[in-house]
Parts: sequence; structure tokens; C-alpha cells
Amino acid sequence: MNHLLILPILLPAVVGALLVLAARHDGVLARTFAVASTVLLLAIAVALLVLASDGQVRSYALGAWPAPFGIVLALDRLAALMLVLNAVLGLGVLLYAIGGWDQRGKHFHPLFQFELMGINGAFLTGDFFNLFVFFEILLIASYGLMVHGGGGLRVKAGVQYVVTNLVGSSVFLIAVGMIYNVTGTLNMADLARIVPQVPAADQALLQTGAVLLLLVFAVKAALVPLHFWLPGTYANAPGPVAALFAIMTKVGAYSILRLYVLAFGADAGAAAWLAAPWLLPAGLLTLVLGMTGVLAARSLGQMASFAVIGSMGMLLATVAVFTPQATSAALYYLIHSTLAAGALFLVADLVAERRGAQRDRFAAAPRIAQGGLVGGLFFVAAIAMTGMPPLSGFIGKLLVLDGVRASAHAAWFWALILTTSLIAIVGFARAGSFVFWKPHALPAAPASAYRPDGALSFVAVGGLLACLVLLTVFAGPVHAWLELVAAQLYAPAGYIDAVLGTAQGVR
Amino acid sequence: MGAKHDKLDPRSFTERWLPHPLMTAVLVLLWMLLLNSFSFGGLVVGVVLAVVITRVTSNFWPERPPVKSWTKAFAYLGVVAWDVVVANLQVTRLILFRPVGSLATRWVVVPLELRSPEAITVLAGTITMTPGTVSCDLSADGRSLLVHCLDAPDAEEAVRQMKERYEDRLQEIFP
Amino acid sequence: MIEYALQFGFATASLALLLNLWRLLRGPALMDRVLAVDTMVINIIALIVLAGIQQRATYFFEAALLFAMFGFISTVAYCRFILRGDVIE
Amino acid sequence: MEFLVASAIGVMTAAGIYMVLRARTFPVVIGLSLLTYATNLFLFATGRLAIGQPPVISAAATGYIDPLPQALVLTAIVISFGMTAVVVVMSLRAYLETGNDHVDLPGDASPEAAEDDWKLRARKPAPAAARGGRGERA
Amino acid sequence: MSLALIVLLPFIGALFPALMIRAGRSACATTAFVFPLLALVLLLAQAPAVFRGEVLVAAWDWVPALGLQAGFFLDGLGMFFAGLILGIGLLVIVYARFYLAKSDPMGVFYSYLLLFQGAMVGVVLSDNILLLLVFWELTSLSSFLLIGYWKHLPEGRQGARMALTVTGAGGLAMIAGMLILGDIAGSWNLSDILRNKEAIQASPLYVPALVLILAGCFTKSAQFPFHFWLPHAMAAPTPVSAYLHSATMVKAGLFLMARMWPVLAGTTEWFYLVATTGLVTMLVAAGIALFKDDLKGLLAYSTVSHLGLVTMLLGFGTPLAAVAAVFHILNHATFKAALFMNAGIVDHEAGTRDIRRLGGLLQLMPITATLAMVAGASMAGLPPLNGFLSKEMMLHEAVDTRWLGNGWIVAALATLAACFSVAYSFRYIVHVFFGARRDDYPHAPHDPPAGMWLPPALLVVLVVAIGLFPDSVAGPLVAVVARAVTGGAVMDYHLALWHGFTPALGLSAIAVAVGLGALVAYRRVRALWQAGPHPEAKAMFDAFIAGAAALARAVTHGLHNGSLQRYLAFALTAFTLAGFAAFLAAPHAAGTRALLPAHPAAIAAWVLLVGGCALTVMLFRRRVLSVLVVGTVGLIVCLAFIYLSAPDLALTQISVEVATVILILLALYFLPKEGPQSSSVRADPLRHLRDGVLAIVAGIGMAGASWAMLTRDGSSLSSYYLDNSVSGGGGTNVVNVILVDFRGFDTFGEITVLGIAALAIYALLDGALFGRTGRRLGAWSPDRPQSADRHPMIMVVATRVMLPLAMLVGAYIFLRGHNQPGGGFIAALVVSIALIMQYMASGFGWAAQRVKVNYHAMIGLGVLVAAATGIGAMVLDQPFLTSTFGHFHLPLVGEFELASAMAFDTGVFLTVVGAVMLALANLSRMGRWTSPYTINTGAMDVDPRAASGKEQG
Amino acid sequence: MTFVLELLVSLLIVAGGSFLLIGSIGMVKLPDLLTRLHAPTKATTLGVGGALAASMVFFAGLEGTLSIHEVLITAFLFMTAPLSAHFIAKAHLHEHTELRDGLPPTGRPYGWSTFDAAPGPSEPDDEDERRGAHD
Ligand code: NA
Ligand code: NA
Repeated sequence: MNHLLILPILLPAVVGALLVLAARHDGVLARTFAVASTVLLLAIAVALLVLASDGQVRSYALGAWPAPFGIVLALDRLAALMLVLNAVLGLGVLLYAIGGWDQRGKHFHPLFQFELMGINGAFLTGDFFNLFVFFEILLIASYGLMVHGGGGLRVKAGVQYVVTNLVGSSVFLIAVGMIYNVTGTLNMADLARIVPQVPAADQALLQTGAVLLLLVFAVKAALVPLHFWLPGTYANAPGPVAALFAIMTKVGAYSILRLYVLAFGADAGAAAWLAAPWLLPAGLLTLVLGMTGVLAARSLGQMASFAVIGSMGMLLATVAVFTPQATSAALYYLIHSTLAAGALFLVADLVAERRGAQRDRFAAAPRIAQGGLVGGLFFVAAIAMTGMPPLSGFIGKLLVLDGVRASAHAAWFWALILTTSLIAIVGFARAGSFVFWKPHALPAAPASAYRPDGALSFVAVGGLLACLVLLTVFAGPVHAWLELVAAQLYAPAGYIDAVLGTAQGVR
Repeated sequence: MGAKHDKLDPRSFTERWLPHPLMTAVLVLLWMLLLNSFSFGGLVVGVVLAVVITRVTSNFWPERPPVKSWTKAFAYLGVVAWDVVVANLQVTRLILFRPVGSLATRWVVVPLELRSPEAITVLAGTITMTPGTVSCDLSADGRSLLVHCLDAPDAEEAVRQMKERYEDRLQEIFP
Repeated sequence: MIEYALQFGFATASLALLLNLWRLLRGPALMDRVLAVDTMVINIIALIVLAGIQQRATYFFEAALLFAMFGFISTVAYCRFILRGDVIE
Repeated sequence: MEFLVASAIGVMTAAGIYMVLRARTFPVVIGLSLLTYATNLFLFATGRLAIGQPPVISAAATGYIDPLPQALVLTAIVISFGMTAVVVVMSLRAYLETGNDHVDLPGDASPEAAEDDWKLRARKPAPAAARGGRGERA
Repeated sequence: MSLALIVLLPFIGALFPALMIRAGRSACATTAFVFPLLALVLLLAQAPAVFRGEVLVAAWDWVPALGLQAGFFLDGLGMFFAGLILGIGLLVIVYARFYLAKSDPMGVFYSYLLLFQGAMVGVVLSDNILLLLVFWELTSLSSFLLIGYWKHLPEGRQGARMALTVTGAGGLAMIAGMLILGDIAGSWNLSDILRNKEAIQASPLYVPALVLILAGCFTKSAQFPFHFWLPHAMAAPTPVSAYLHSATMVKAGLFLMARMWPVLAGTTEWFYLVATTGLVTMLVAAGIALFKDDLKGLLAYSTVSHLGLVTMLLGFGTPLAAVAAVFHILNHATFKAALFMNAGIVDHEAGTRDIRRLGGLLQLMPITATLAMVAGASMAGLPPLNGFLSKEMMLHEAVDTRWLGNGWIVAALATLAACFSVAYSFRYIVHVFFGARRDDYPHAPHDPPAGMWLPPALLVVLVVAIGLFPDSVAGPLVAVVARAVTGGAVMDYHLALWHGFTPALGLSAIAVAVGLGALVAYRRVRALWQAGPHPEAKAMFDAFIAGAAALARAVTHGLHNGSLQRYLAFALTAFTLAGFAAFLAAPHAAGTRALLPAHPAAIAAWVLLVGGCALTVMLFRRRVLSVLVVGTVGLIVCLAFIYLSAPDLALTQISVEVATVILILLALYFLPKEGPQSSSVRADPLRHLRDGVLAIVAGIGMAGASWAMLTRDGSSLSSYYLDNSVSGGGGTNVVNVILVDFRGFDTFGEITVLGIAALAIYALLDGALFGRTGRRLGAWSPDRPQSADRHPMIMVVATRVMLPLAMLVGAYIFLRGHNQPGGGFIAALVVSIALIMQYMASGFGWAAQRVKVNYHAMIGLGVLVAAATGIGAMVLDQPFLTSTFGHFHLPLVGEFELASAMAFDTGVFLTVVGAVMLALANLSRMGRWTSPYTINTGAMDVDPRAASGKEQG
Repeated sequence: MTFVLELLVSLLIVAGGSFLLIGSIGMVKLPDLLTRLHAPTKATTLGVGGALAASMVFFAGLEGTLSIHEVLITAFLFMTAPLSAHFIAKAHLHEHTELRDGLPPTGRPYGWSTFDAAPGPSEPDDEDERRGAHD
């Protein structure tokens, strides 16, 4: 038992509560608390990453109740990785938000902390009902963040987002119910132990539950045709919030990877690799539809949203190959696409804040303040998002292309990934040229009067992009480590033993 | 909640801690009813709860309800209980056996002598619970009660009955 | 004997509930429907109490108590809504 | 009994889904409530049914129903309460902002979604209108 | 190391100019100059070794799993190209310093240029083909920036996008090709791949790999039919054109074909694909070039034509043709760069590049004219210049080549292309510099400063020198390069001006004659040309892109039309179909569990529930009614919970139910009370039918799944909870013990959800009080008549009595929750609703003045209390939320139990009360915002005591 | 003794059940809301009262577990039922303006409170005060 495991959940929860209790009216205090907490969270996540790197799965039995009876947190390499990713993105976004967004409505900082809490919980928990609870935490915090600052379109898009997810939550419960009814457990490791023994008579119920659960995760992961909520939500959310949301789709992907390798993987008997036939075609379709949307988008935010959908398609299709090699490639791409999408949304916000009433729409507007710098950041973010070299997107793309080579559907992957890359390139080039170059053709229009608040927003965007550079430069070691992540994931015995074994006899 | 921790609070100790002694007592009794068994510990908890709850909620009930006579209050309860049983039987007869058209439904107005809101409320409640009458509205100054009668061939008689049977008694309870 | 009485009680309460449903369906006024639901709550409370007797279990009573309390409050809320539009003003 | 519960779940689901697919936020909220009922009952049903066997330990008990689904349903009820509250208030805010309660974003979908019904609403009248009703009749 | 440094130096250099521009334009240019110079010096330092035939290699692992190495190798070919890139780059840097206007941001220009240069050097020095791909795509990106440098020009922006699109597409195809190639060869390093000719050419994947790689090469090198982007890239500043289109970018494709020549060439597929493409390109582009009036356009098509020439030579697949190709690359780079700069000078000084507006510049710009004449003659292939030499070699190879068994067609077409080449070259010279002086030049032309003409002059010197002394000036270089290209094939060739009377010489002569003839008869030839069809590639490309974008828009916005109804229909259909599909695809057997009898009252309740559902569906437009009717469904669900042994659930559900009703009614105050007519079934029966079908199918699915679950037996964890609840959790209400202990973590999350919900609601409502919504609210009036009685007396009195009672009940439910149905959550709702009743009775303002608790703080406190009980355990080195309990004895009070779970439940209680009150109170606060009334001072409006004074008066 | 108790319990149950049914029959049978109001508010109260009394007797007398919660429920119902009826009537009068004209006069200087504002300072006031304290 290592108390470090609970801290990624507990710290933001306590800080969030403290912010509500004590820092409601003091903006400076709230910011200080929030940043300190997020920095500390990053430190904790890194510590956990170091801890997990030894390849041992650690579990934390809440309330000292042994699994599968109590709720267990489990830390393996994958979970640790996601925690770090969340903290990095969170810190970047928070720094950006402190530039002024956080003051445009009430309770931004507590909601933000609770959002981090929910996401961390989803990564750590080893219990799939508890996963539901953390999904709800991250969702409800995201509802609040989504409509932060108000505005008709935003709130209406918020309603759509909430309603869709409420339907999703209902299905989550239904799926959990079916699985519990057949297996009698809520613990993922225990489920992995029981699923192979489920008799044929119960398979239909079990598999229906599992497929419905897959679809619920697919809603979060924006898989076609369950992705419809995303464009409206992300494009209308406040910039930093949309940037933070970049990790939320990954929660869906993470959950799929976690549950469908652990419990419905190689050893699952009749239910083995249950997710693959659903996930793969849907993933590829998502890729195509997403990147098509990039070309069709009417604003930078919308474009970034569709790029996120496309990247989720690529990610999930790669996951659906369900081999360690493909998964390690997918994970690299996951890290990359999260940070890239985050940066892109922040850049879109930098643009929107500077373009007056046009916001980030593709409509004629005068030159923006600090256009060169913003344009440069956009260029880098766009390179990352489209998977052009030299940034990590390209390496991620190569890894995926290489990683799916053994799949029977490799030709589809290659054709679609490469074609959609082109579409994305065309889309981003058009957008960038329109927003950053075309205004120079306008007759001597004065630059927008907008005076940005400070350097912090640039530091935030630059920081995220710098992470991408690091991810590129250290792609070798990172990927080598990700291969260990995948290897651990595909050898679930360690996870199962750690969860079901260690907590025994505490009481 | 709600309690002012004002050091200059002019209220006396009992006023502060037992703003509604009757309510406190009722709460203690109720607590013991809820527990369904007697224990000294339970009583202690009940007393503590009763005191705290009355104090905390007294902000919402600034006045003290002026109950003068406890025996008359219990007698009143008895009368009402009896009337309720009778009322039910009467209404049953009306519902089951009387053709709808033959009912002498009507509005009557009961002018009130009562002034205490608590007393008027009890009266209105009583009227509703008893034979074929429902108190439907109060005049804007609270001095007369609008009552709907299911079957009242004689309006004056109905009003008289209500005033005599209930209001007079209530006036003795709430001065 | 009590069992027969209980069966009778269940039957009448159930029938009463169905009649309430009829009133709920027919209306015609909104308040007729509110009244129907209000009465439904009463009948349900009775059902709960009878079930408590039948199952010889006391835990039903808290439920009955809360039904009574909350049924009343929601009726009042509807009425306030009709009277003032704003339930709390 | 099982048939009643199962069919009730089905009916509530169907009604809920039908309502959720309506064009205005209000029926959608109502539909979500129905869906929540269905879901909660479904989740409860995963532990199978029992009559007179509450999960309260006592010497007199003949048996106990599976308590775990109940705990799950409790959590689900509370969470969906919070969610319902948020969606209600968000719908309200959207209505105040855009002037209509259509669920669609104004744009390609529905011309109605772009209308501002709020403009048709009455302005604030003199509050004295509430007074001067019926008083004493001669 | 130095290899990597050669590649890195331009990149490092790229960082500086954008900063150094602050130190002035010359400083900026100098900085930009230094880095390539250093790189060139480093490169030349390696030259002796390369000339000795050594191959220098340097590699660092980058992504080992992928086989991606930062691997570089330097052989003749690499050195040759790197030298061209760096050398001509230096000239362009100097040239640009004088070319760019003051208003042009020079620092950015040099940064882009060096970025591009680095990418190009990277391409030619990469050993690892994945690394090569990285640099390859980087050239596309950096050239995008360069071509679009003049942001204000629409042609620049479009040209940049077109170049990026076409070359990017090719690059993507090449990625696939390279991955296949590497897979066949088993290595990603060129040094390994180049040794695997047999394996590669024997592989079934050879053709796909070849086609894909060639797609990359052809697009980059502007081969027909991908040639169209190049002329449009001419919108770039001339230094860019000179650099990209003479020496670098477009040569990247040629470089790669040359690089891969040893393993890919020599097959029939290679010959027909590459040679044919090259031939067609050479011919078509030369023809077009003749009729371009824009100097840069002419040069652009000429470039395309020459690229075709080299491609064709490489396609021939013979070692000698390869030598010719290499030689022509060198020669073309020299004369074409010189000509681009020359054209830039003309443009810069005369103010136009339109041939029709030029002429007679010989006297005005003698230096420029001289340079143009020498370089142009080389382009025309006139002796004794270097262009002549390599063209001769080309014609020589063409004569020897059979195409589909035909021995003369290649030679004939090549000669025809040469004719055009002569004609356009002379047109450049004659129509610009000869003829009568004009007086309508936009500027007064004169020779430029030396900085501008010296770079092309240097190149012209090379043109002549190579022409005269090919073997001594270029011989060793060509040899070493050719050895690299051909993989060390033994060749017998001799670079010389004079080879005797050969067929090639004859063809050359014909070309010169015909070409000059065509120029003489230019008007008639042009008229002929203009009579023919002119498929405009740009229009086709634009139409294609526009079509693609329109299709994308149609698909995207057609699907994502902002309609939640559609989105949900998709999602629900997906759930339903997937559910059925998954169920039907797997084995299933009916359950055998004994069924419970259906109680008659249960049947009645069932009828009520179904009736409620039906009524909800039928009356959905009447909103108050909807709430009421749904409430009845909820009531029946509660009843079911009670009957089916779930008292805690019933208590919770009923409490939540009433809180929800109040909440919805509060919101409904502002919302329309009736749904619009357009929502009715009659208005859109098909949609309702669709929804109805979907709903019924889903309902059947849920009912079926429920039935399947309810009718089967199974084991679960439950016995553990039942066994350990008392001993381990200290409570007899197992559900509560699960909630606060076994699965307390869920509950911790759950109250957090509720707290967050309240915060979100608060933020939403608070925000609505300001701005547009605030103004609307301020002007709002109720849409229904209001009763006069705001705070009815009877209600006030009743709530006064009921509040303490309800709170006591709440306390009771709270305290006994661990052992009997109840607990913190239900207690909290009871207390909240009792409080809300107080608000309802006497109004928000009145009640709020009497409640001194801050609900925000209460939420925070509640979460903290719950967390603290868990953290307390951590202090004792137990996991978070580990509970403890004990029985204690106090005098008088007696035996009682204390459990840490109670403290946890207190946290639950506080959070829930805070959350519910915050949400409801703030909703009603909105109502106050619209209300014209002041806060009432008395609890009730009708007060019989208060009115007495008035009565007397 | 047991028989007597059983009989008592059974009678109470039967009586309660009957009143439940009668109340609901009245609600269906009577012609308009104001008359319907009479049926359930009375009969059902006694109906539940009967059941509660039966329960009390049953548990106290037959099961030997003294249970007085029923008193609480009964008291609660007796407190709330008139209030519900009162409010339903008020709301109905408010909704149906045609009924207003059939009402008798109050006999006071003021009308019925549903329609007529109470004497006192319930006047619109300036913005700041009316929006009040919140948070
Ligand atoms: Na009631
Ligand atoms: Na709900």
C-alpha cells in the first residue's frame, strides 16, 4: 500500500473543496491554490510514473477492503502515463486560463480541479462501477467548464453535450448491470478472472453488456456514429476548456484499452477480443469523417474539433488491432494527439480573442495583434496535428503505419491514414492561409485593437508545443517505454494478481 | 443555522434556548416515538436535538404561539376526531347514494373572530377535515374564510355550526 | 382472518389507484390531475402500510412518512406554480 | 412479478427515448427522467427480485436480497439527480440566452432553432395590476 | 558528426535571422550567410575522402523500434547535391539581400530559406529512408512558407497551397512506398537497401513500392501530369524561385530517383514509368514554355522540361544515361539559377517580367544582357556551353533507346523538345534584350548593384568553364556522382566538347535550326498554338480542391447539422442495434430461476406506471402536466422499491423526486408552459413514427434484457457484504454500510458530483443575471396571470410547525441510517426540502435573510469532512477511507456506538444540503430578479393581526 | 384476546380500505373539482388512518413490537391534507376566472386573498433592495 496512489484523486478533490470553502471571492488566492495544486499533481504523477516503471502493478485497497469486495485503485505503467499526460495538459491549460478566462464566470478553478480529479480517478480505478462514478465527476465538471462564461451558442451546445452524455451514462449503467448480473462482480481484475468461465447460456447477456459498455466508451472517445456531440461542444467551449477536453476523449480510449484487453482479451474464451470487430471499422470511418470535417470546417475551433475526431479514429482503429506493437504505437499517438489538440485549441483561442466579433470563424477580419507569433504557433500546432514532420505527429503516424502492418486490414489503414493526412494538410493550409495571410491583402486595415493580457498564454501554448518537441526528440526512449506499457497491458496476469492478491488479509 | 451569535443579544437565556418550549417538548416526545423504545441515552440525544432544532428554526417562527389552555386543546382534538369519523360516513353516503344533481353544493363565508394565524389555520384545517366542507380561501385581510360545502341546504346553519363547534373552542385555546 | 382483510385492503387500494389514474387521464382541469396524484400518494401510503402489516416489517413506515411529507410538498409546489408561477418568490 | 418489472422497464425506456428525441429541451428533460427511472430499475434488477428480504441484518430475517445493486442504484440516483439539475438549469440558461428552447443549434438544422421567441413575451407591466381585484361588493 | 552538423547548421542558422533583423538588414543577411558557408566548408572538407571513393556514415538511434535513425551518409551523389544546395544557397542569400524590398520582412525570409535549405541538405544526406521522409516533407512545408512569403498576393497564397498539396500528396504516397521498401529490404538504411537489388526487384511488392515512391518523386519534380504546381509557385519572390526551381526542391525528386536507381532501375516497369513520364514532361513543358510571356513562367516551364529530361535519362536505366542525367543536373542548376536571378534583375529594374512589354534592354543593361545571353544559350544547348554537352549526351542515349519496340520515337520526340528548348531560350534573349528600345518600361532600367549581378555572373562563369573544359572542371565530380548513382557500374564515357559527327550532333543541329525558325515565325507558331486547346491545370486543380471541399462540406455539415434530435437518434439507434446484434450473435439460454408471484396491487401499480408513461408521451407538449405525470411514474418506481426489499432506494427516490419537481417548476417559471404546435404529432408524423419505432424497439430490448437477467440465477459478491457488514462495518443496514464503508469511495465521488453540480448551477445562474440575459430578466414579466397571495398565511403557519418536525425526522434518519434504512443523503434531502418549504412559504428574500449559512462553504466543508475521515485513516497508515467503529459507554447515556463512517456520512449530509440549497435557492433568486416586489418584512401577506389597525381606521 | 385483536385489525383494515375506495370513487363520480375535493381529502384520510391504526394494533398487540410511528404519520397527514385541499382550491379558483364571479363577497373591505392583495407594504421597490441578499 502506497498512499501516493490516492493522491492524484485526493489532492484536486481537497483543493477543489478548499477553493469553494475559502477562496471564493479571492481571485489571486484561487489562482495560487490552483496552480500550486496542479504543479504538485504533476510532481505526484511523475513520481507515480517512476514508481510504475519497475513493471510492478500496485494496488490500493480503499477502506482496506480486499478486492473484489472493496474498490481498488491500480497503478500500472499505462495508468501512470495517463496521469502524467493529464497533469501536463492540465498545467498548460491552467496557465493559459489564468490569462483571463478564469474570471469570466464563477467557480472556474474548483471545477477545473474536480475535472482533473475525475480524469485521474478514471485512470486509476480498478472497479468499473467506480469508473462510472469518475466518469460522472469528470463529466459534470466538464459541463460546468463547458458553459463557463456563457453565451447563447455555448450554452445551447452545452445542453446538447449534457443530454448526449446523460443518455450515455444511462447506457453505462445498463451495461454495468448486465455484466454484474452475469459475473457477479464489479472489479475489473475479478471480471477478467470470471469472464473465461461464463457458461454459454450467459454469453449473450455478458457480451451485450460488454458491447454496450464499449459503445459508451466510444461516446466519450467520439467514435462515429457516437461522435456527434463533439464538434459543437469543443468548438463552442471556452478555448482553454476545449484544450483540456483533449484528454477527455482519451479517457474513453483508455477505458477501452484497459477493459477490453484485461477482461475481454486473449483469455476471455468465447468473448475474446470482443471489441475488435466493432472498433476497427468504426475507427477508420471516424478517421475519414473527422479529417473530412477538417476540410469543411467553418472556424478554427471547429477544425480543431474535427481534427480531434479524426485523431480519435486513428487512435481507436489502431487500438482495435489489439497487438502490443500496435498499442504502443497507438499510445505514442495518444500522447501526441492530446498535447497537439490542446495546443491547437489554445491557439484557436489566441486567434479568436484577437479577431473581435469574427472570433475564429473563417470570415474576413483585419490582421490580428501579434499575428506573426500567433501564426507561428498555429503553424507548429498544425504541423503536429496533421502529422507532418518533423514533429511527433509524423513519428506517431509512422509508428501506426508500421504497427498495423501485421493486421489483415493494413491496406485499409495505410490508404485511409495517408489519404486523410492529405485532406488534413489541405484543410489546415487553407485555414492558416486564410486567417494569417489573407488579412495582409486587406487595404491597410489597422491591426485589431485587442491588447493581450500577457505572456502567460504564450508560455502555455509554447510549453505544450515544447512537450511535442521533446516527444519528438526522445521518441526512441519514449516509444521503448511505451512498448513496456503495452507489454504489461497484454500480460494481464500481473494486474490481476496485484489487484486480487495483495489486498487479501488486510482485514 | 440561522442562530445569531451576537454577544449583545438582548434575549434572555430561555428566550434564546427555548424560544418555543412547547415545540421543544413535542420534539422530545416525537423523538422518543421515533426511537420506539426508551433509553436514557436516547432521551439525552432527543433533548439535545430538540433544543438545537427549535433554536435553529426559531428564526422562521419569530412569535410564540399563544396557547392558553392545554386541556381545552386536547378536548378540541377529541371533538375533531369524532367529527372526522362522522364526516367520513356522511360523505360516504353522499358519494355512494346521492345522485350528483341533488347535492346542494354552495359557497359559504365564515367571518372570523380569531386573529392568531395559528388559530385560523387550525380552524381552516378542522373545517376541511369535517363533514362536507373545505376551506378554500381567506379574505385578503384574514378576517373571513371561504368554505365550500358539498351539501348544505342551509348556508347560515352551516356557518353557525362551524363557528360554534370550532371557532368558539379555538378562541378559548388561542386568545 | 387478517390475511383476508389485507387482501380486501389491497384490492380496494388498488382499485382506488386505478380510479385515480382515470381521473389523471381525464382531467379535465389541471387541478383535477393534481388532486388525482395527491390522492394517489395517499392510496400508496395505505398500500405501504398494508404491505408492512402483511410482511410484518416495520421498515415500511419511514417510507410512508416520507411519502406523506413529500407528497404534500409537491402538491403545494404545483399549486404555488399555478398561483404565482414562481414557486419560491 | 418478474414480467411486470421487465415490461415496466421496457415501457419506461420506450417512453423515455421517445421523449428524449423531441425538439424542445423540456420534453427531453422529462424523457431523461423516464430513462433514469428505467435505468435505475434495471440496475436494481441485476440483483434479481425478492420480497420481504431487505438487506438489513436481523435475527428474524429469512434471507437477504443482494445489497450491492441497491448501493449502486443509490449512487446512480444521486448522480442523476445532480445531472438532471444541471441540465434543467442549463436549458433554462440557453432559453434565456437564445430566446428559444429548441434543442438544435441555430444553423442548418431547424429554422425554428434560430427564432427568438423571447421577443414575443410581454414586457414588465405595472405591478399594480396584481392589485385592485374584487373587494367588497355592495 | 560533421555530417550531422552539415545538416544541422542551416537549421541552427534559421533561428537567427528573424532575431538579427533588429541589427539591420546586412547583419541579418550576413548571419544567414555564415551558417550555410560553414556547412559548405565542412562539406568540402569531406570532399577528398568522397573523391577517394569512401562513403562516410554517421548514425544515431532515434526511434529504434521503427528503424528510424538519425543516420547520414555521404557519397558522391550526396556531396554533389549538398554542394549544389549550399553553394547556390549562398548565392541566393546574397542576391536576396539586394532583391527584397524594405517593406519585406527579411529576417523571416532568411529563416524560411535556411529552414528549407536544412531540409534539402537533410534529404540528400539521409541514410535512413524514414529520416529522408522527414526531411522530404519538411521541404514541402518550408517551401510552402517561402512560396507564400508575399502574404498579400493571392497568387502567392494559392501557389503555396497548391505546391504543398501536390508535393505533400506525393510525399504521403512515398511514405507508403518507403515503408514497403524498407520492409522488403529488412532495413531502413539506404546503405543496406542499396545492396538488395535482387530481393527488392523480385518482391511482389516491388511494383506498388515503385509506383508510390515515384509518385513522390514525380510530384516533387513537377513531372507531367503533376507539373502544374511549379509555374504557380513562381508567385514567390525571385530568389525563392531561383533557389527552389533551379537547384533544390524540384531536384529532390531527381535526387531520389538517382539515389534509388541502383535498386529500382533496370526493370521494364521502371523504364516505361520513368522514361515515358520524363519524355512527355520534357516535350509538353518545352512547348508551353515557348508561349509563356512571363519571364519566370517561361523559366518555370523550361525547368519542368529539363526535369523531364533528367527523369527520362534516369528512366533509360543505362549507366551512361545516368551519367548524362547527373551531368545535366549540374549544368541545369548553373544556367537555370543564373537565368532566374537574371529574370529577377529584369523584373526588379524594369518593373515588369512580361516579355511583351520588354525588349531592347541590351544597351540599358549590358551586364544583365550578357549574362542572360550566355546562360540562355546554354539552356538552348549551344556549344561551347555546358548545356550543349549534356543535351548531346541525352540525344545520344535517346537514339539508342527503343520504346515498345520502336527505335526512333524517343529520339524524335526528344529532338522536338530540343527544338522548343532552342526556341524559348532565344525568345528569352531576343524578345527581352534585342529589338528596339522602348520608352514605356514601368521603371527606367539599368544594371543592378554588383551584389545582384555577381551571383549569376559567378554561375555563368561556371557555365562557360564546364562547357569548355568539362573533363577538368566537372569530370571528377561527375565520375564520383555517377559511380554513386549507378552503384559502381563500370562505364566507358568521356566528357568532351567534341565527340565527332554523331547522330546526336545532327539532331542537335536540327533542333537549333528548327528552333530558330520557330522564333522567326513566332507569330504564326503562336497563332497555331492559341488555336489548340489549353487545358488549364490550375483551373482543374482549383476545381478539384473546390469540389473536394464542397463534398467535405456537404458530408460534414449535412451530417453535423447542429440537430440534437438527429445526434441522439443516431446514438440511440447505434446502442439499440449493437445491443441486439451482440445479443443475437452469442449463445443464450433461458433462465431457470423460480418466478415470484405477481401481487394484484403490483398489477394495479403496473397499470399506473404504464398509464403514466403513455400519458407523458401523449401530453408532452403540456409541460406542467408532464412533470406531474412523470412524478406518478416515479411514485410507482418508489413503490416497487419498497415492495421489492429496497427501502433505502425508496426513501432516496422519493426525496429526490420532490426536489426535482421543485427544481423543474422553478425553471418552468421562465420557460414556455406549452410546447409549440410544430412539435405536435400532426406537424411531423413521420418523425414521430421514426422515433416511436426506435423507442419501441429499444424498449423491447430493455424489457428482454431485464427478463433475461431476472430469470437466471447467479452468484455475486453479496454474501461477503452480508457477512461482514456488522462485524467489519459496524452497521446492520448493509446498503448503508456498502455506501459509507465497503464502497465509500463511490459515495465520496457521488457527493463530489452533487457538489460540482451545484457549483455549475450557481455559475450558470449567476452568469444569467448580467449582460443580455440579465437585461432580459429585468424586463421580464410573468407570462401567466398571478394570484395576489404571494405568501399564503396557512402555508406559513404549517411550515413553521413542520420545519422542526422535519428536521427531527431528518436527524432520526441520519442517525439510524447505519443500522436501518436512511443515512446522510436521505436526511440531507429531508432537511433541505423542509428548508425549501420555508422559502416557498415566506419567499426567498425573507428566508435568505434568516439563513446565515453559506451554501458554497457548506459544500466545500462537506467534501472536506468526508475527505478528512478518509485522510484520518491515512495518518494511521491505513488506506484512505478505512473505517473504524467502537461501542462506548458513558454514565447515564449508556452504551452507544460511534463509527468513523458517521463522520463520513456527516460530510455527505453537509454536501447534499449545501448542494440542494445552493441550486434551488439560486434558481429562486433568479425569480426575485424579475420580481417587481420588495422583500417582504413579514412572513405572510395576509396577517389578521396586522390588518386590525386599518380596520379601525 | 388474540381473536379480538385480529378482528379489530381486520375491521380496521376493511374500514380503511373501504374509505380509500370510496374516496377515489367520489373523485371519479363527482362533477367538478370543488366537489371532488371533498371526496379524497376526507375519505382517504380516514382510509389511511384505518390502515395505520390497524398496523399499530397489529404490531403492538399481535407482534409485540410497540410501533408508534403510525401516530406520527397520521398526525402528519391530518396536518397536511387540509392544506393540500386549501391550495388546490385556491389554484383552481385562480385558474378558472369564471368561478370568481360565483364567489360570495368577503364581508370585509378586501376581496379574497387569491385575487386581492393584502393590505401592507407589498409594493414594488427599488432595484437594489428587491434583489436582496444572495450567494
Ligand atoms: Na396530501
Ligand atoms: Na432523476
